[in-house]
Amino acid sequence: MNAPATATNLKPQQFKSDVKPVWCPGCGDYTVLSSITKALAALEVRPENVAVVSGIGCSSRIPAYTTCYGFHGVHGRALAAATGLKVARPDLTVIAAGGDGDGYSIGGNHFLHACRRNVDLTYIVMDNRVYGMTKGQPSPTTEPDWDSKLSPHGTGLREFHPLVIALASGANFIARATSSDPNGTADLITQAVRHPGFSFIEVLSPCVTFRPEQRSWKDMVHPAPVEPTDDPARAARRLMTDDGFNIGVLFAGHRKPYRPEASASPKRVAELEAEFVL
Amino acid sequence: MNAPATATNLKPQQFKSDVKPVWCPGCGDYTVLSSITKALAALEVRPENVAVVSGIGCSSRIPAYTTCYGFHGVHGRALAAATGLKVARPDLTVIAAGGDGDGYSIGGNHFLHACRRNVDLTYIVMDNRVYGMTKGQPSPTTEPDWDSKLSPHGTGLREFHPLVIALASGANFIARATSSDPNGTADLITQAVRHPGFSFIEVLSPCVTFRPEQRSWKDMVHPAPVEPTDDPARAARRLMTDDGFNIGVLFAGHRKPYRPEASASPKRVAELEAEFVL
Amino acid sequence: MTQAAKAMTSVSVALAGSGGAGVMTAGNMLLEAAAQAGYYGLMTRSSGPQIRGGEAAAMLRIATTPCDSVDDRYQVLAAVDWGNVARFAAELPLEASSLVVGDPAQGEPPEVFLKSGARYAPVTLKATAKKIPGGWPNMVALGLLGGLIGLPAAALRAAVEKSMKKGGDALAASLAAVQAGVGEAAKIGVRYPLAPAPARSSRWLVTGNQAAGYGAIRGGVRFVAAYPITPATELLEWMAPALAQVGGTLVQAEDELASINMILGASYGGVPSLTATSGPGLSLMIEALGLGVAAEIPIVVVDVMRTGPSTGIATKTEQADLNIAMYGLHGDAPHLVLAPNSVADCLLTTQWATHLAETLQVPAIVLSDQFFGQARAVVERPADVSFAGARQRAEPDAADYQRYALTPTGVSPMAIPGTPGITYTADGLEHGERGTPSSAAADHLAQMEKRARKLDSIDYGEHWAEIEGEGELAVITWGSCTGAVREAFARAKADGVSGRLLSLRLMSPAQPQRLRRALQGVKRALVVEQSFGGQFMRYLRGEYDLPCELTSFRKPGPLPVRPDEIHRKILEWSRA
Amino acid sequence: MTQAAKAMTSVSVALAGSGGAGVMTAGNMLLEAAAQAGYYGLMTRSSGPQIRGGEAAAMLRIATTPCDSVDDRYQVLAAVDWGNVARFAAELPLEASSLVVGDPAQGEPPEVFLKSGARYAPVTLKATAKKIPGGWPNMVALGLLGGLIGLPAAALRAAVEKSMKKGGDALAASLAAVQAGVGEAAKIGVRYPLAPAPARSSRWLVTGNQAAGYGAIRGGVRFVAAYPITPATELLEWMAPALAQVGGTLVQAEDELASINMILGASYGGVPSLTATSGPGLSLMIEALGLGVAAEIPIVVVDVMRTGPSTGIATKTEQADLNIAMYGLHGDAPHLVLAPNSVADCLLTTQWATHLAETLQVPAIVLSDQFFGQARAVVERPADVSFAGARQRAEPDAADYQRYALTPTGVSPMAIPGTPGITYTADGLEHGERGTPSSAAADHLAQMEKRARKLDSIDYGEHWAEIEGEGELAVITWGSCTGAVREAFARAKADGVSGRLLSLRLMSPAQPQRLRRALQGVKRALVVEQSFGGQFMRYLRGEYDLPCELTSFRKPGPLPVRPDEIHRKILEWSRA
Ligand SMILES: Cc1ncc(C[n+]2csc(CCOP(=O)(O)OP(=O)(O)O)c2C)c(N)n1
Ligand SMILES: Cc1ncc(C[n+]2csc(CCOP(=O)(O)OP(=O)(O)O)c2C)c(N)n1
Ligand code: SF4
Ligand code: SF4
Ligand SMILES: [Mg+2]
Ligand SMILES: [Mg+2]
Repeated sequence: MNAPATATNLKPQQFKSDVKPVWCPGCGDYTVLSSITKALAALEVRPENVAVVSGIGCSSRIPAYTTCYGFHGVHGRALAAATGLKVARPDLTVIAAGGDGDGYSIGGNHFLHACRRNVDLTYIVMDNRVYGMTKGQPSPTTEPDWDSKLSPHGTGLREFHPLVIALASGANFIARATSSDPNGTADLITQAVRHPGFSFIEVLSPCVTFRPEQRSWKDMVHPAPVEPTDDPARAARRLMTDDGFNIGVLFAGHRKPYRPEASASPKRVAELEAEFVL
Repeated sequence: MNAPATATNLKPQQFKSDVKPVWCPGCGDYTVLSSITKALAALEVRPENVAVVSGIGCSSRIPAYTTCYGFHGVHGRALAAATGLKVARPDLTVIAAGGDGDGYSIGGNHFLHACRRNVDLTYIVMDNRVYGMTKGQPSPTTEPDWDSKLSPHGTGLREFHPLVIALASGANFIARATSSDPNGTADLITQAVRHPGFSFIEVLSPCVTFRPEQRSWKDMVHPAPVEPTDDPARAARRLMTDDGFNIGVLFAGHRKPYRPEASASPKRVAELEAEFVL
Repeated sequence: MTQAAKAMTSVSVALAGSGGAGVMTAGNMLLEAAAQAGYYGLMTRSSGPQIRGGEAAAMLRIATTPCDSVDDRYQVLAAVDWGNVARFAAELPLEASSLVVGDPAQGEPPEVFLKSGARYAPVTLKATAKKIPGGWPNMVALGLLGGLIGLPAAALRAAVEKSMKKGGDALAASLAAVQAGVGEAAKIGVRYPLAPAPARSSRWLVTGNQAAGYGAIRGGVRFVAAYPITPATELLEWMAPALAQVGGTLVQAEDELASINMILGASYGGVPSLTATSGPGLSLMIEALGLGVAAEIPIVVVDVMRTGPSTGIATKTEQADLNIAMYGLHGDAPHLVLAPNSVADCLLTTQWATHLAETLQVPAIVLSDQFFGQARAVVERPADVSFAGARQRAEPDAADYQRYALTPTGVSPMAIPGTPGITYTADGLEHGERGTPSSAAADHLAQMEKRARKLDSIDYGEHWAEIEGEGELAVITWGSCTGAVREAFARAKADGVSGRLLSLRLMSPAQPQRLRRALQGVKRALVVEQSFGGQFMRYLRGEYDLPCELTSFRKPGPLPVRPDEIHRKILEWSRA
Repeated sequence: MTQAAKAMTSVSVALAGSGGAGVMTAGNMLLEAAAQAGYYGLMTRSSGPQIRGGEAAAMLRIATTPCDSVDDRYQVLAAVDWGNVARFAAELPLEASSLVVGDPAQGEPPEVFLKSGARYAPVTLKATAKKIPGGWPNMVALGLLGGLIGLPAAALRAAVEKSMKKGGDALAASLAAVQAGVGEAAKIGVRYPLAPAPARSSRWLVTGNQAAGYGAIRGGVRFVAAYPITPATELLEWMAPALAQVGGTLVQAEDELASINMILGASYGGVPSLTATSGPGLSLMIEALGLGVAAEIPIVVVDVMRTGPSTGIATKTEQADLNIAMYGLHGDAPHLVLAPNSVADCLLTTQWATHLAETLQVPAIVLSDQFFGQARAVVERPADVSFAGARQRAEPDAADYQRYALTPTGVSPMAIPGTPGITYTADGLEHGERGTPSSAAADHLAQMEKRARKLDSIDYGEHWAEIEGEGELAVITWGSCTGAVREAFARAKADGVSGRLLSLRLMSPAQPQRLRRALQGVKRALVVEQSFGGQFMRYLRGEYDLPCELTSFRKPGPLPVRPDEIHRKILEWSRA
C-alpha cells in the first residue's frame, strides 16, 4: 500500500455501500466484506484512495459493496487489471478480490505472474471450492470426489494448492484466513496491505448453497501452529504438508516490490521526435 | 505412454523428417530434436503412433521435423491440444514441446492445470530464457538484469522457476536436461515417456543468436547430486534451493494418471432420448 | 359464478414468488401435466439477481399446437407471495381480461400488474395449504392454475406423481394441495379453458440445450471440453453423463482457451468434438477458431447467446453474437455458422453442424440462445435425420500423401494419427500442400482459395432455411425470432395480409442464389431480429444482393420478441 | 559506354544476399544517403524462413516526391550472393530495362530474374571488397547502387558516417568500399539517374511503427502493456524507452489477455493507455475490448496486421483484420476503428484514435499493417495536430454522481480514483446509470442507446477520410492500398481517365452522410483492398447505401498492392 496522506477516522461502516449484495443468506462472502471494511478502517485510508478490482463470480461482486472505487471486470482477469491500475497509479491502495474459479482456474496464469511480478497490491481469494455463480461446478480447489452434474462421481483431480503455488511463483506475503473469524481476517488483510509487494490471502469462505457441508469449516480451522517464515524453502515444505486449515500468516518475504524505473533523462514529448528528424 | 503393440527396430534417423529446420546454426534445439528421435527409437514406438504437439516459437517448430504426427497450434496452447488429443486417443504416445515463452508466459495456466490433471503425456520445454522467434524479448525465465530493447536495463523480475511450479501443481515426473548432452536428454525423455501420468522435462537449450552467452551453459551443467525423490515436500525444498543446472530426474511420483471413467451403463445413442419421451 | 368462457387454443400463465416458494417445481409440474393431457407447451423462467433464494417466475404457455414463441400477454399471473415479483413486470404483460391471483395474507398485488385492468382474485394459498399436513402453497397454486385452464385432474395427478417418485406422505399431501387448488379455482368465477387437446402424437419434453447436446451426439460428437458459463452450462451438464454412456468423454477445462484447444487436439485425433459456451467464452475462442480454419480441423462450437456486450445480462436472451460468429476471426477465415429456429430444431441444427464440420473439415459455430437453451418445451418428436460424422480419411500408406492437397472440392483426405505412412504436421502457419510452412504468395492464394472453395463444394439442400408462405411481402428472420414471426403471419392472414417467412438456418456460407430464388417475386422484405445494432440486417446487406426493399425491425434483449409486436409491425409496414 | 539515361523521378532498387551479408545495413545506409541528398524514399525488407542468418532483401524506392507505395518493378537488383535469393522473385519483379548485378564468383543469377529480359552485369563485389582491408561486399554494393542512381558522393559518405559513429578504421574501410562500388557502377554502362532532388523541406526518417508510437504519446498515452508479436514488436520496443523518458511506463505482460486487461485497469485509473499487437493477439483481446465498451473505459489497441488467418505469415502484410476489428466483439458493442493511410499517417491516426477514445470513453482499434509498421520512409514532417487526451472527468463530491448517467451526448463524466465523493464501480455487467448491475430491459435499452449515441455525438471533421480528385468514377480504398491507388490515378490521368480517390480513415462509426456527399455525382466506384474475402467491400455494402455501382478489386497478401495492377484495373473498368 501507499501511506495515506492524513490519518482518517472512518468507521468500517463507512466503507460499506448501500448496494444490496446478491449473495445467498449465510454466504461466507458477507463476512469477508466486513473484514475488508474493518481492515480499511484500521488502515486509515480514505475510500477514494482505494480501488477494489475483481473478475466474475459471486465473490467477485464485492467491489460494488464497498464505498471504494471498484472495477468489476471480466472473468479471471482481476489481477491483470489491478496490476495495470497500480503500476499506472502507484498512489492508490489496490485490492484484487474474487473466487477460486476466477483466480485459480481461468485466472491461473495471472496469479502466477502477479506473484512473480510483485507489484504492491493485495489479492484476496474467497475460496469455496466451487463455482457458485454458475451453480455448482468443481473448481481447481474442489475435492476430487465431489459429485456434481458436470463431473458425476467427482473430477478425480488432485486439488490445486493456492498457497504453495503462490510461494513457488514468488508472492511476498502469504496468509490463510477464514470467514468464520471476521476480526482475524480483518487483521490479516491489514497486515497484507501494509506488507510491501504482492500479498496473497486465501480466505476459506463457505458456499452455503452448493457446498452446505462447508459450514463445518468453522470447526476445522485453527491458528497456524508455527511462526511465519521468510525462508521460501522452509515455507514450501510447511505448506505442502499443511492440512488446509491453518489460519495466519504463513510466509512473509522481503522481495523488493516492482516499480518501473524513472528515466534518468526525462524529456518533453516534442523532444522525442529528434531521432526522426533528418 | 501406451505400450507399443509390437516392438520396432527403427533408427533415430527414421524419426527425423526431411523438412529443413528454420533454426539458426548452433541453436540448442537441434540436439533436442536428436534426443527426441533417439528416445523414440529407444521406446520402440512407430512414428504414426506418436503425436508431437506444440505452440509457436522457434522451439515449437519441432513437430514438423519429426516423422511423427505433428500439431503446430497457436502460441501457448500446446498442452491444451495435447490433453484433448491424449484423452480422446489414449492409444497414442503424446509429446508436447515448445519454448519457455510459449509454456511459462502465455501458456502458464495450461502448464499449471496439465500438471494437476496428470494426463499421461510428456512435456518438453526448450528453455533458452528468451523469446527467440520474436527476436529477443525477456521470457519468464530470463534473468532480471538482462538488457533488451523492450526492457532496457532488464525487467527487474525474479525468474519463474518451472520445476518448482511443476511440482507445486502436481506433475508426476520432473527432470532437467541439457541440449549439450543429447544422449542424456534422450534417456531422460525415454524415462519421462515411460513414466505414467504427466511428465515434465525442462531442457536448457541455448539461443545462440539472442543469448550467445548461453553457450557457456555446457560448462555449468552437472548431474544432480542426489537421487530422485517421490516426496513432494522434500523435492520442493531441494528444487527451491537448486542452482538451476542440476541435470537428471528430480522428482518421480506415483499419482494415478487421469483417465475418464468408462460408464457402468453403456447405451446406444438412440437410447439417450428415452428421457425426453413423453 | 363462472363466466361463460370460450375454449382457447393457447393460454399463458405465470407463477411467481420469493425464493424457496417452489414456483419452478410447480411450473415444471404444470408443463408436465399439460403434456400428459395432450397439449403442447413451453416454459421459460426468470429470477432476480440473487444467486439463490431470490424471487422467481415460471412462465408457461400451453396450447393445442406447438409453441415456438411466447405469447403477447399472460392470461393468469399467480403469486405465492409478492416479495420482489414486481421486478418481473416487463416480462409479464397482462391485459384487461387477465387474472391476477394472490394470497391476501401476502398483501395486495403490485400496482404495475393491476394497471392493465386485470381482475384481482385473492386466494388464501398459504392458509389452504396449511390445512393439509405437509401441503405447500405452490402445490395449491399448481392446482389453481390447472383448474383455471381446465387441465384434467388425472393429468395433474400424473405430473405430481412423476416428479415425486418417492411417493409416501409427501406425495399424498401434494396431491391434496393440488386438489384444494383446483377447488379454489372453481370459486374464482373466471376460467381460461383450453380447447380439447389435439390427437396424440409422439412427443418429447426437452430443453434446447438438451436437444443441442443430443443432436451433437447423434452427429457423432464423442469428445467435449468446456468451461461452465450461463446459459450453456446445462448443455454440458446434460452431455457429461450422456457422453459417458456412449463411450465419449467430457473434460472440464481450466478456461475457454483450453477447452477449444482441447477439442482441436481431440478432433485432430479423429474424434468429432464440441464445446459449448456463451458470448464471453466465445470471445476467448476466437484465436483457436482461426487455427481450426487454417489447419482444417473440424470442431463444433455451440454459442448459447445471452444479452451482451461484455458480461451483459447472463441469464437473458439476445441475438447479438451474429457479428462475432460470422466475422470475429482475424484474417480471411471461412467457416460455418448455423442457427436453430426452434427449441426442437436445436437438435437438427447441431447435428447438421457436426455433419457439415466433419464433411468440410472446418469449425462450425451454432448460434443458439438463452431462450432456446433454457426453455422447456413439449415438441413433436424430431425426425431422424441421417447426418453423421463424415470425415474423409486418408488411406494408410497413401502414395505422396499431401494433407492440404488442392483437390477440386477443396476437401482433402485427412490423415488420422495412428495411420501409418501418411504422417504430417497440422499447421496454423500458411503452408503448401504438404503442410510445410510457406510464405509464398502462390501457396497463400492457393490455400485461401481451397479453404473458401470447400465451403461451396457441397449442396446444402433444403435445410439452409425454413421457407413458408407466398406473396410479395416477406419477413426474413433467424433463430428464436422465427416462432414469433410465424405466429404474427398467421394473425396477419386474418387481416388479409400474407407473405413469405424466411428463416435462415445456414448463415455461413451465405446462399445468395437460394435466397434470390426464395425471394422471387417479393417486392419488400421486413428483417426481424433481436439485436440493438441490426446485425442481421447488416449481414443480409453485406452478403446478399437482395432484390427488394428492406425494412428493419429490431430490438435488443432481454425481453423476448412477441408475436404481437411483429404482427403490428407487419400490418403497419404492409400498408405503408 | 554509358547509355544516355533519362533522369527518373522514382527509382526502385533491391539488394539481396544470404544471412550475414549485411544487406539490411547497406539498405538502410542507402535510404539515409538518399534522404541526405534530398530525396524521399521507402524501404521494405524481406527475409527467408530462417530465424536468423537466412537470405534477406532490402527493397528501396527513392523518388523526388513522397513514396506512399512500392513501385511496380525494380530497376536494379543487386545481390551480394545468390544463395536462396530466388525465393524473393515474386517480391522483386523486374522488367526488360532492369539491371541485375551479381558477383560472378557467386554463380549466375537465377533464371527467374533474367527471364524478365533484364540485363545482367557481373561485378566482382567480393574481390573488390577484399582489396580494401576491412572492406565488405555490402559496402561495395551500396556504392554501386548509389552510383547507378546518381546519389552524390557526399550523401553516401554522410550516411556511412552517421551509421558508423565509432569512426576509425572500420569507417575508413567502408568509405573506401563504397567508393570502389561507385567506381564499379560507372563501368556498367547503364544508369538510372534520379532527377534533381526537390527543394529541401523539413523531413523525417521513420517507420510506421515508430510513427504510431509517437502519435500515441502525443495523444497522451502514458501506460502501455503488451506482449511481443511480429510485426508489432518494434512499436513496443520504440515506446519502451520513449515512454520512460516522458514519465510513462511499459509493462511486458504474460500474454495478450493480461495486456489488454492491464491497460483497462490503468485507464480506469485515469491514465491514457495503449497496447499493440497483431491478429493472433487481437483475437485474444476480444473479450476485454467488450468490457471497455460496456464499462466505458477508453483504450487504444494498435493492430499491425499481418497475413492471416491463424498464425498465417507473421512477417507479411494483409488487410484482413477489418472484420474482427469492426465486428469481432460479442453483443452489440459500438467502438472506434481507425486506419492510417500512409507511413507518416500512422502518427496522426494513432494520435487521433487516442484523442477520440479519451473523448468518447470507448476502445479504439487502429488498423495499421506490416507494410506500414516495418517500412522505413523519408516523409514530410507530419503536421502538429492538437489532438490530445480529453477525457471528461467528474468533479470531486459532485452531487448525486452517476457514472453512467444518460447525458444528451451519451458521454458521462468519469470519476477518476483518488477523487473524493464520487466513487463508483465500473462494470461489464449491464447496469443502471449509477453502475449497479441491472437486468431490466429499460436499463439495457437506455445504456445501449447511450453507448451508441456517444459515437455519433461529435463531429469527426475532415479527418474521417482522404478525398482527392473529381469525376464520375471513384476508387474507394483504405490503409496501405491508398498510396498505390493514388499513384494509379496519377497514371490514369495520362490515359485520359480521372476520378476521385476516397480513402477512409474512420472506419467505425461509419459516416454515411459524409460518404454520400463525397460520392455525389459518382456513377461507379471501384473498391480496392488487400483481402482475399473482400472484407472492405462487404463492410461498405453493409454500412453504407452507396449511390453507385460497385466493383471489387482485391487480392490477399503477402505481396504488396502495386500501382500498376490498379492502374490497369482502373483503365479496364473505366472503359467497360
Ligand atoms: C469468460 C467467462 N467464462 C465463464 C464465465 C461464467 N462464470 C461466471 S462466474 C464463474 C465461476 C465463479 O466461480 P468462483 O470464481 O469460484 O466464484 P464464486 O461464485 O464461487 O464466488 C464462471 C465460470 C464467465 N462469466 N466468463
Ligand atoms: C497470441 C500470440 N502472441 C504472440 C505471438 C508472437 N510470438 C511468437 S513466438 C513467441 C515467443 C517465443 O518464445 P519461446 O516460446 O520461448 O520460443 P523460442 O522462440 O525462444 O524457442 C511470441 C511471443 C504469437 N504468435 N501469438
Ligand atoms: S451460491 Fe454460494 S458463493 Fe454464491 S452467494 Fe450463494 S452461498 Fe455465496
Ligand atoms: S533465434 Fe535462438 S532459439 Fe531461435 S532458432 Fe535462433 S538460436 Fe534457436
Ligand atoms: Mg468459488
Ligand atoms: Mg524461448
